[in-house]
Amino acid sequence: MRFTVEVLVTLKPRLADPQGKAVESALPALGWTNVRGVRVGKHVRFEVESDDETSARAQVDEMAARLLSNPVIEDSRILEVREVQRT
Amino acid sequence: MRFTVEVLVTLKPRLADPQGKAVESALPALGWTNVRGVRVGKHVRFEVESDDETSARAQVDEMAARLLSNPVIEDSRILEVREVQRT
Amino acid sequence: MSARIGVVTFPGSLDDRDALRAIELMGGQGVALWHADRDLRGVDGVILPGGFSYGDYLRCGAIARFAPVMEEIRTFAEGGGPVIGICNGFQILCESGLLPGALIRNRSLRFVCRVVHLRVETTRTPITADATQGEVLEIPIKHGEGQYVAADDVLDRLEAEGRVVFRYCGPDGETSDDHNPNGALRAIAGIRNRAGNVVGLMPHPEHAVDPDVGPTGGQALFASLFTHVMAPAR
Amino acid sequence: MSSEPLHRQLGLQDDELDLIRDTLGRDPNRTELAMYAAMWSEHCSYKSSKVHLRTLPTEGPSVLVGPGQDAGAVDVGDGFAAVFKMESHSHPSAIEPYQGAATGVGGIVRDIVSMGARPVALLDPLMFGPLDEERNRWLLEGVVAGIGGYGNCIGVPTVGGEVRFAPPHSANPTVNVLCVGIARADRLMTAATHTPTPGSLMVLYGATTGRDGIGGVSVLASATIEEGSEGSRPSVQIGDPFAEKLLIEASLELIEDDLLEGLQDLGGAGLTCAVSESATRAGLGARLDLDLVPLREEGMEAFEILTSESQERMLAIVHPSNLEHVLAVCAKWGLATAVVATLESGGDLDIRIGGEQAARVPALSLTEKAPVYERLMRPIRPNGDDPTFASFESDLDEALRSLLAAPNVASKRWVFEQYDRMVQGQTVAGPGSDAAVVRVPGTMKGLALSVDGNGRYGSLDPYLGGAHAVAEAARNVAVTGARPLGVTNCLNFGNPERPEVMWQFSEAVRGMRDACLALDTPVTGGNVSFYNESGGSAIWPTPVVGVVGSLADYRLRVPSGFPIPGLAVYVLGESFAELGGSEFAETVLGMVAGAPPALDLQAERRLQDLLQEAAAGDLLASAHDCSDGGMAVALAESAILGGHGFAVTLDGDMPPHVMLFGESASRVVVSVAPEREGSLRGLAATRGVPFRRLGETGGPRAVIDGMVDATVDELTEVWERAIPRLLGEAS
Ligand SMILES: Nc1ncnc2c1ncn2[C@@H]1O[C@H](COP(=O)(O)OP(=O)(O)O)[C@@H](O)[C@H]1O
Ligand SMILES: [Mg+2]
Repeated sequence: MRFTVEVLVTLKPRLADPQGKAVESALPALGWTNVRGVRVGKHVRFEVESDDETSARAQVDEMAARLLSNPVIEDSRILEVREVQRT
Repeated sequence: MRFTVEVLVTLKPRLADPQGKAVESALPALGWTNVRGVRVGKHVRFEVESDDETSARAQVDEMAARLLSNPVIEDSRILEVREVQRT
Repeated sequence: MSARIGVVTFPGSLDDRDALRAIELMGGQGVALWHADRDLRGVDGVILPGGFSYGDYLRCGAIARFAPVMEEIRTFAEGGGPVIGICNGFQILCESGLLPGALIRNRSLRFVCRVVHLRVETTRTPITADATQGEVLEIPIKHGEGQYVAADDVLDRLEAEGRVVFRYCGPDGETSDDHNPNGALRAIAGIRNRAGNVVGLMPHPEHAVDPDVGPTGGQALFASLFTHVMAPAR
Repeated sequence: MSSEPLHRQLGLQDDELDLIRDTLGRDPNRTELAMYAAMWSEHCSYKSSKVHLRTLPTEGPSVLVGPGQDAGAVDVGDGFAAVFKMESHSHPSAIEPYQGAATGVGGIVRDIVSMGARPVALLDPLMFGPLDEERNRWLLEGVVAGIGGYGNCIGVPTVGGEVRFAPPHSANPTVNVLCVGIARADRLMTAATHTPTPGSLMVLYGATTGRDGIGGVSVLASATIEEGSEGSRPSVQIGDPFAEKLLIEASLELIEDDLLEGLQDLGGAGLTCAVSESATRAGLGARLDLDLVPLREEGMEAFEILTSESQERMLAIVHPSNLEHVLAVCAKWGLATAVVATLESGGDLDIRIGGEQAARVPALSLTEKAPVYERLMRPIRPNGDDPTFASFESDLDEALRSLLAAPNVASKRWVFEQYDRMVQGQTVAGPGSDAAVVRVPGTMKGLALSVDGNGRYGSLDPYLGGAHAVAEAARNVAVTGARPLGVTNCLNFGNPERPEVMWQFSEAVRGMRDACLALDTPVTGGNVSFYNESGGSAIWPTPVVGVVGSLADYRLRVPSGFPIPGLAVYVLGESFAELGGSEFAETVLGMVAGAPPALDLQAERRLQDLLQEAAAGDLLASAHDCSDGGMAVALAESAILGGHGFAVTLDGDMPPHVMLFGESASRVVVSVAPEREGSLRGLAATRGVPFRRLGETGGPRAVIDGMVDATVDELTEVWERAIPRLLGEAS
């Protein structure tokens, strides 16, 4: 079975997020003074071939922990695992 | 009212995604030969103060197009707008 | 006999040739190592050079750490062999877990290429053994993701165990925010493992040995490395 | 969808369609039409500029490769060639600054590699609108990050450049990139040394081919961009510097192992351009099978595969006996390869897809037989005002500070600190000196590199704009002690279909020509960027010139700043009452008017010869040319760069502000050890170069008697902080 997977990788909350801060400080100049707490993360999307959803999830969890994120500074979580319908 | 917002910014599907490609070609060496079509996008999360959800969404759409993405090469979409419950 | 120092080339390594040239200029023997090989060719020490291995995509060093040669390097390091990670090499060592913490985007979000001052914080590493504690060296940096971060308890432990090797400082050795080029926590520019044989640093000593093209703060570090590896086992 | 006939949608004129019909003896099909549209676009064919460019001097004893190849080359001695070329990527950068600039670096680097040279240096002349507009800040930040993002990641140091600001560049920033490479002179990949025969193979290697950049040359770079022009948008590409780095290493290994009969990068007009140019150079045709091209997307049509501008691809011409070895080298560097075509006699490109013929056209008709136009020209009358005669009563100290803080003059550190200037370990002088100096590995030689172009001069007098660009770039090279060897250029102009623009262009070329002849610096290549306008308003006509020079012993390089106290300060060259077109007139008086400074090319030549001779004799402690901001700024910068003050006296029968800030050409501020003053004076007198002793270096202050008195520290502060402050980053 083929699944579409989405994984979200974010900096751990205790770490300052330079990118988020840059966005936040650019907003007022454009007229938005009502935004705060900007955090920028990574969104990874791909297709994985697997026997079933459980095994797909297990594999994606491992990929997320070993390659897609660095657990020292980042959290990762699966946003979605959806079977691709063959046509 | 205060809303938590999540915006997803991704490269337009037609454009090459060098980052996704690099991840994809690294995976087989780690034992995953069952992954393809890796695309890496940006996930932006923040809080916005607004009168109601409709106006919050309208503002976030504009921010996404003007600051968070460049519509020439990227698509952006709101993943979520959720009211923050005051405690 | 001169010290044989291996320099690993990953796809996307850039300062590998510079490191080899610096080794030769300082009187050592440079040995080119290839990421796909499982062979360190009997070298006395290893340098993981600067650059953008695998384009630095995803995270700096995230993909390089899985290269076949890294298994050999891990074994070599566990046996006490000196392993020096410069810039991208430092990032790879952190990603591999050989050193604690991580390097994230510079506070400015911009790449920065500039000559900085570094204060030597410990002489208990192969590259600082011949330096003096508190000595200030001039060495260039060039990186976009050099902000060293780690959890507070990890930082405390590093300090307590004397494992901070270099800090960014001013010309007189004073640390301050103005002299911190990337926002690194506690102005950390380089650290070592517990045993002291694995060192990672963001600045580029290989670009600080030839007075015709830059400062010379790197000379002491190479000289020290050579003495260390040539010394009879301690 | 527009109801225009297809050829016009693709940017071809009606009479161009007729010409295609004549060539083929039939109507072209869609695929063929797309190929002609790409190859006959202004960007690829130089159809408006060719008649003018032909007048440039291109020959000289140092020239190894002149215009017409991917890049030019000059002989730098010891068996080495310097390969160099400049190219613009302004149009893509205007809509996506990071990727536009990044892919601009990628493209010019591949040009250098395809000549068989290792890229060793980048320089990036840039022009933007004023920084008080948010969009211009966004463009500057994006372009600089893009150039750094790509150049840093491929390990080629960026050692110099230019950044200028002017209102007409708001809608249309100018992004040019110059790349320099070094090759063994006997291993250059030129048509003359590498001659493929029928049966040789074309190997496409590097990235896969997708739909990106289709129409890039014909739509994006060869027409004006108007507000919200959706049509141009898909033409921006995403750069992959990592793939480029592998491409460079693989290509250089193929060349080192002598495995190639030809090498061509894929840039504008993609495969169509690479295949037709390679075939033309070999004097052959080719049979190309599009089914063999590795694609990134499904369902691509023939015309898409043929005109895709996917980045990071190269085409190698390989004798069948070397194929296996070539594929092995590419595999080592992890690059995909495909044998896509075979060279054939006959001169036709025979292109197949799905077993059927997709196109059949003579290769020459796409390349050398593309149309050439002599477009209409109409002179623009010069503006009568001349600021030289405006009186000026305000504070001169304050005027100097304004000039040092003017973005054109201020320190560009904010820009160049984002570039790796030291990778490869050969950068003797990086950004911040008049010309960069890069060593030729394994020799004592240095290459001196500079880029210059003053759009304000160009707008007031395009002839002088062109001539000054050459003279200033060469002077910047000469002040380091190097001998200028050759010129490349990037000519940035508006819409060539407007007679005024075409006149400006021809004048600029005429000015460059005269200067190149006088200074003995032949043109080895270049690039033309037209259509830099929107809403009928064009950028300033900006010829940007890059000069490559050679220094026999890099240790004799002369620095720009005053190195120690106690030196004598001289000015070489003559000062005239000229404020027209000056930075002072624009920044302080608020006027862009008058005639730019006159240029006596013979005097310029004598000055530059003197500088080389004086440097070779180790007579100069520092040398810095007078350009933007005139003598006062040149003195102040010499003090700032060296960290030592000075006390000088200027006298003459001009008003003080004209003496301080006039931009008379062919002048250099030098410092000299007292014991060498006599030798320098003697040499200058023999060489017929006017000189004047102004005073001495030393102390913490910059003092121009009766006119300026400030500490070097405060001038440094003003000069260093100006751009960060405009970007809202410094207090
Ligand atoms: N875009 C840039 N990239 C790299 N270096 C730059 C850039 N712009 C300016 N510089 C460097 O800053 C210094 C001053 O530039 P400029 O004022 O144009 O010099 P000059 O007037 O001597 O031609 C030069 O060394 C130049 O190479
Ligand atoms: Mg100059």
